[in-house]
Amino acid sequence: MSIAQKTTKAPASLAGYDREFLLSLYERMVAIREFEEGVKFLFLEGIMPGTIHQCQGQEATAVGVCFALRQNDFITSTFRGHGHALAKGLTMQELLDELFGASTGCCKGKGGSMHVGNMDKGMVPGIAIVGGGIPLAAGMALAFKMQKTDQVAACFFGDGAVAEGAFHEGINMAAIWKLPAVFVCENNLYGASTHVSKVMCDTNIARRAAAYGIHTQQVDGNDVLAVHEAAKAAVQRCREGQGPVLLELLTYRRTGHSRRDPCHYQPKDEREAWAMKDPIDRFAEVLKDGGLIDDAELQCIKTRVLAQFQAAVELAKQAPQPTVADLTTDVLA
Amino acid sequence: MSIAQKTTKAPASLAGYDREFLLSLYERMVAIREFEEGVKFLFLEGIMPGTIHQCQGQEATAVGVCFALRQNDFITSTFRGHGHALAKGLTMQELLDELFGASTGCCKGKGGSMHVGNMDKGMVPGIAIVGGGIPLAAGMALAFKMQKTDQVAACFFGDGAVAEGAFHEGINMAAIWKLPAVFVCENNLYGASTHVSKVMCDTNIARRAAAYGIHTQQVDGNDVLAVHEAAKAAVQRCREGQGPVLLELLTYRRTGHSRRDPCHYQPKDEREAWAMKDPIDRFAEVLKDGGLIDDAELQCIKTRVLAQFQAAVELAKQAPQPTVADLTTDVLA
Amino acid sequence: MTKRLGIAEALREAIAEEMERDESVFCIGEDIAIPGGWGGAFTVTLNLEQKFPDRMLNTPIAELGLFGVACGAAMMGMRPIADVQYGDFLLLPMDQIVNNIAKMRYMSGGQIQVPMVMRAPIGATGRGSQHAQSLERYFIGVPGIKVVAVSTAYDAKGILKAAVRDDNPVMIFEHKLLYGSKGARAESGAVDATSDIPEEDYVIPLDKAAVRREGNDVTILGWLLMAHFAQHAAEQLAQEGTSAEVIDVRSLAPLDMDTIGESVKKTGRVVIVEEGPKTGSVSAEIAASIMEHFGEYLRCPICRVCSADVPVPFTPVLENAYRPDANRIIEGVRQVMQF
Amino acid sequence: MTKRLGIAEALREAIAEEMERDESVFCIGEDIAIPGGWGGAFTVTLNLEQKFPDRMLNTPIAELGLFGVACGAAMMGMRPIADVQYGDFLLLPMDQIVNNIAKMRYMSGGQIQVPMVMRAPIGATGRGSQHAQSLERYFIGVPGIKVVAVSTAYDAKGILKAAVRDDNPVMIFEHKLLYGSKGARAESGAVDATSDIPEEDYVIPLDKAAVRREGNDVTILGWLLMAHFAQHAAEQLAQEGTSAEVIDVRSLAPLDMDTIGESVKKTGRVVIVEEGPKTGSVSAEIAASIMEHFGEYLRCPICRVCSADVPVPFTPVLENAYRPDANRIIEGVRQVMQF
Ligand SMILES: Cc1ncc(C[n+]2csc(CCOP(=O)(O)OP(=O)(O)O)c2C)c(N)n1
Ligand SMILES: Cc1ncc(C[n+]2csc(CCOP(=O)(O)OP(=O)(O)O)c2C)c(N)n1
Ligand SMILES: [Mg+2]
Ligand SMILES: [Mg+2]
Repeated sequence: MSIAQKTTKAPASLAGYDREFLLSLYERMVAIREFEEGVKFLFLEGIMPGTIHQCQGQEATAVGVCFALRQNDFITSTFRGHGHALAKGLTMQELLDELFGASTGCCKGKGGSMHVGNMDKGMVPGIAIVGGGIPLAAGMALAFKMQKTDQVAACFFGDGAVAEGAFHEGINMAAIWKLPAVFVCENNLYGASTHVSKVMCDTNIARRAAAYGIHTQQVDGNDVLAVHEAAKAAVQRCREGQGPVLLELLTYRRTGHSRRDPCHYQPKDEREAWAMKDPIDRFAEVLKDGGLIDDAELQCIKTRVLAQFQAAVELAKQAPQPTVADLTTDVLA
Repeated sequence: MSIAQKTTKAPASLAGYDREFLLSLYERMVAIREFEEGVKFLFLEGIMPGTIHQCQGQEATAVGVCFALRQNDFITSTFRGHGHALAKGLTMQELLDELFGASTGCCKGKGGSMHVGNMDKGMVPGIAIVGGGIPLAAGMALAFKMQKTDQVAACFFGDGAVAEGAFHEGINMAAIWKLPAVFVCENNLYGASTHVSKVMCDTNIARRAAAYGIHTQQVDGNDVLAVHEAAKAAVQRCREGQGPVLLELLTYRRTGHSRRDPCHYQPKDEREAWAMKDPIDRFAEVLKDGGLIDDAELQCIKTRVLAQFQAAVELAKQAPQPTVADLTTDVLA
Repeated sequence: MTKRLGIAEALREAIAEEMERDESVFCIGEDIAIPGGWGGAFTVTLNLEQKFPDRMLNTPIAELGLFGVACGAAMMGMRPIADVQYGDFLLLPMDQIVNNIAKMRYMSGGQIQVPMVMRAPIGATGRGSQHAQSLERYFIGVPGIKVVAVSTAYDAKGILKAAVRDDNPVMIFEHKLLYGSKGARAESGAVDATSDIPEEDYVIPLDKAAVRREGNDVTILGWLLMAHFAQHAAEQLAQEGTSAEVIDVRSLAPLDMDTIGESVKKTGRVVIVEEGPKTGSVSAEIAASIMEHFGEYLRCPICRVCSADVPVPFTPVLENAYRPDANRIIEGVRQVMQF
Repeated sequence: MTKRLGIAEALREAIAEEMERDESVFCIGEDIAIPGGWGGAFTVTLNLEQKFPDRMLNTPIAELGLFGVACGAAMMGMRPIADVQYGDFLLLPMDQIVNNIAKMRYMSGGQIQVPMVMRAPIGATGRGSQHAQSLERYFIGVPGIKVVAVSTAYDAKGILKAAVRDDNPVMIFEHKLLYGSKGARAESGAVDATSDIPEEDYVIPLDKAAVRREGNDVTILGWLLMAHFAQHAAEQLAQEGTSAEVIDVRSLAPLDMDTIGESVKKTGRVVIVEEGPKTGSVSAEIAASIMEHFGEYLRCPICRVCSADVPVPFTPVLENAYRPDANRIIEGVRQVMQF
């Protein structure tokens, strides 16, 4: 299997998964990719307000984790939340409406790209303060524990967040109280333009987190099945009351940090090596090798997703904008 | 040697030390103890304003570390800084004057018990925000490194500070930049009334700190020579540019957290076990066993120290108080 | 039937009753519930762990984390009461308070509510610069949170209860010299703030000032310790024939401009008293708002009696000079009485 | 000889010249000096690492730590310039700023100085609630630090230089829409703040307001983006026959009450414009201070034109409603012109 050779570990086996589920994983990753590519285009065209932080290349982390969660489990996300949102079940429409600042957006246009979320679908609006979601997720998990539900809080953050005090304080509290929280560190090697090796002596984040006395695991973050299995196991531990887990998902950002960043700080050979490990291409190969799909069907998925996206864009462009009266609502209950 | 049996490790050997130095270590510990006991009495009498946080039982950490430093090396301290101050060379007089709020105090009476310091003697006024001195010490060490001096910053803090984001952020920066800082964690088992085991899963702080990629060592903090040797080695590493060191000094607070705290949260047997490991009594035994001192001389040291203290108290009571005009000075340069 | 309680005791009762009433209420903070400890820094939660062993969470010393945790729990339907031992430490969780706790509702387009209470003791009390600040100024300008200050035991109980039941984040400022903490935690310089507390459940609205003394010549506005000092000043002023109305502002955000306005319309003269540096004070906002809304009734400029623009000094002689007292209030009143 | 520079370029020049002049000056912040990066979030430090490889410190994402580190270094004789990518993140190092940086001198009885510069971009710019706040309000009430705001490239250069040379901690607020950042970091909605910058070294005092336009009828006070909008408003008002004096307040703490006072004495009418919620604003302090010092010259209550008391909304229609503009300033002026 040509793809497997390029990765450090062989991809998880397909055994035990049903085809429909596997294809849904795949389709969701494609949806995220096409959403991001389309949004980037809209943004560069100048149609879309604000700034954007995108996740091309990191689709497997969002999908692998969120597909291990129930709707009433919650995720927290960051400024880079489009992928997490789509993976957790938010629609392209409610996201695009939000990005266009429409009152039909998931946060009525008040949130914007960095703060997408939908509580009914188990996603807290993105926390754009690096690390800021970590104590929050611990607190959500604390609520679940006190309420004696078996819900789980999964908290997405990047390698850059590990340096923040919030990481330290939040993980420690989750650890000592054995809270049902899965801390998902998407280690894409960079915090903005800064390489992880510049900001920590030992760049193994799983090892760092283990010092808090919690279970940790480093996973190939571009292998959606590997991510999914690790996430399932982590969620299971949480539901059983065994305390929090930190998953370090090794991945790579194939797009700019934000807006029009040309990523000159990413060495060319590094970019190319990671391009070969693209999570969508890899999973397509796995599915094909497993005889579960062929090129035509793959194309068909992409076409379907693109059509969804285009339809949503058209609606979003027409979607109603808030009126000035909305400025002062939603401040206090 | 009866005392040695009560400790986990045998005390460091006296070989290689000259008598005068050893007696000065001892005398300084006694000075701290008597200072604290005397201040406690003054405080309970109601003569002294404010609040106090004292260090009876922890004299070996302050003295062991500070005697490994030069005058132009700096320490940062906490709300519990009397012992650090005396160890670093501040006089009883300037401290007492400060505690009495006199303008002759080391901080002109503006600092108070929680903020004693004297820059000429290499002590930053205590930082009373738990953990707040840790990034500060890293920054001081950064200055030394940039200025290419061989000075060292030693940073005292407690076990409780380990949970603060400031610990995490400060130690990490010192680690990645290989700064000449010695982080001295006085692990006295309690942060205020909270036992360490309630706030961290693995209570080995040296191990926690090692995750930052720095050299760490756990030391019997009630053995002044063990502390001193570890501190000397740490300072040496710093001066040689090998980066920061964290020393975890295992000790115990034999007095209240502050003011009139009766310490009901410290189990009686724990208190008693630690009383047997008192750093001053232990060192006295070591010195006696080594034939360096006898009971009469020990008594003589105590008498001398007490006389100093009493004389200083008398002066402090008469020391000039600031006038209202001083309220608005020293705000800006 | 009533009983006489101090603020610490009144808060303790309020917390216990609210925890009894609603099991989503819990307490979180450092040293709040350690057997043999002091029930937080000022005895407010003393012994509550005996009654509510699972709902009194002792945290590590990690204020940013603990406020974030409280926020997350509140978002999921709990009603945390977060305690910070000294208000000064609120500067550590500032990001969680301003960026998450206060904004979560707005930036989610109204999806989320964060029904949490934050309790913070303030005031200069002989401890030096880092355990003494008046922190109200940092929070009144943060949309999305309510800010109140309690100066009597009666208010403390009713306001804490209202805060717990409110669906918004509420910051309650308390004053170390008003707690009436006892035993090892007693404060020198303490001022009596005890009240007769009724048996029955009651709440006090979070947006109402309280007229503590009626008068016609001048309106003195204050809160916490300064509300007491303002009353002392008013008593003395009465002897010189000046009739001062004293209002305990209590609700710092939102301000009760109705109650304040009524008084200003009557007196036309205002003195605002605040512990804390004058520049950037809450008094600035109150003064600016009064001018905006009731400027036409003002006979003279509003006088602010605040602390000097300095950190809090340790030594008692300077700390006393830092903290406004009845004499300085009287001076302020005399100044506006010249008009 | 002069050259035309934007604020980002002017700051960059100032930093480079000060680093050249004094080797104790260094920069510290996130992403400030990564080859191939953007020179901080807004290009201010672009390429400076080429010239000063040892004095451009890229930090981990750890604001509390980095401000603490800068403070420690400053205490030991260095002169750090600390960069926070967005002002909003100042809430994380708040403790280091307020409890250490600002107080170190006072609580040490004058032994210590902390000559550090803190640079923070602010302003609502299409990014949503957590990258948009106006943070000035949190710092003017902190004794021990100076607070300035720069609205032109000329000022930016001279004020940054003065700040570096000052022996006190100085917080400089900059506005994202005024930087004139170029390339990938250009901002939509940017306003021209370029100036002709002389070749020679110059500094601008940290405690002086600047009269941007003279006028007789009304004094409009603003800073940062609002100083520009105030000028736009004044131009339009001139056409309706209202002569507005526009003052760029610049030094927010301490305030230049002399310059402001001169104008108030002349016009008797004041409008203060501020981006940021009205409650607890810097405008409140300015209004209260003007009333205190120049109350007798006021013909009418001071009008504050500020943002609504809400977090910053993302969607442009609401963000624009949040941010005061020339029209709202004109409305404010018309209101005071009725007196
Ligand atoms: C507290 C804080 N500091 C700085 C920033 C600016 N910033 C936004 S994203 C980012 C890098 C984050 O890196 P990482 O956590 O690895 O996430 P990634 O961008 O790689 O997904 C920075 C520095 C921020 N948003 N919050
Ligand atoms: C940021 C902060 N939080 C809380 C406190 C209140 N407080 C003062 S001392 C203390 C306990 C500190 O414990 P530790 O660090 O172990 O030092 P020790 O008292 O044992 O010397 C606490 C919680 C504080 N001063 N600063
Ligand atoms: Mg990253
Ligand atoms: Mg301790």
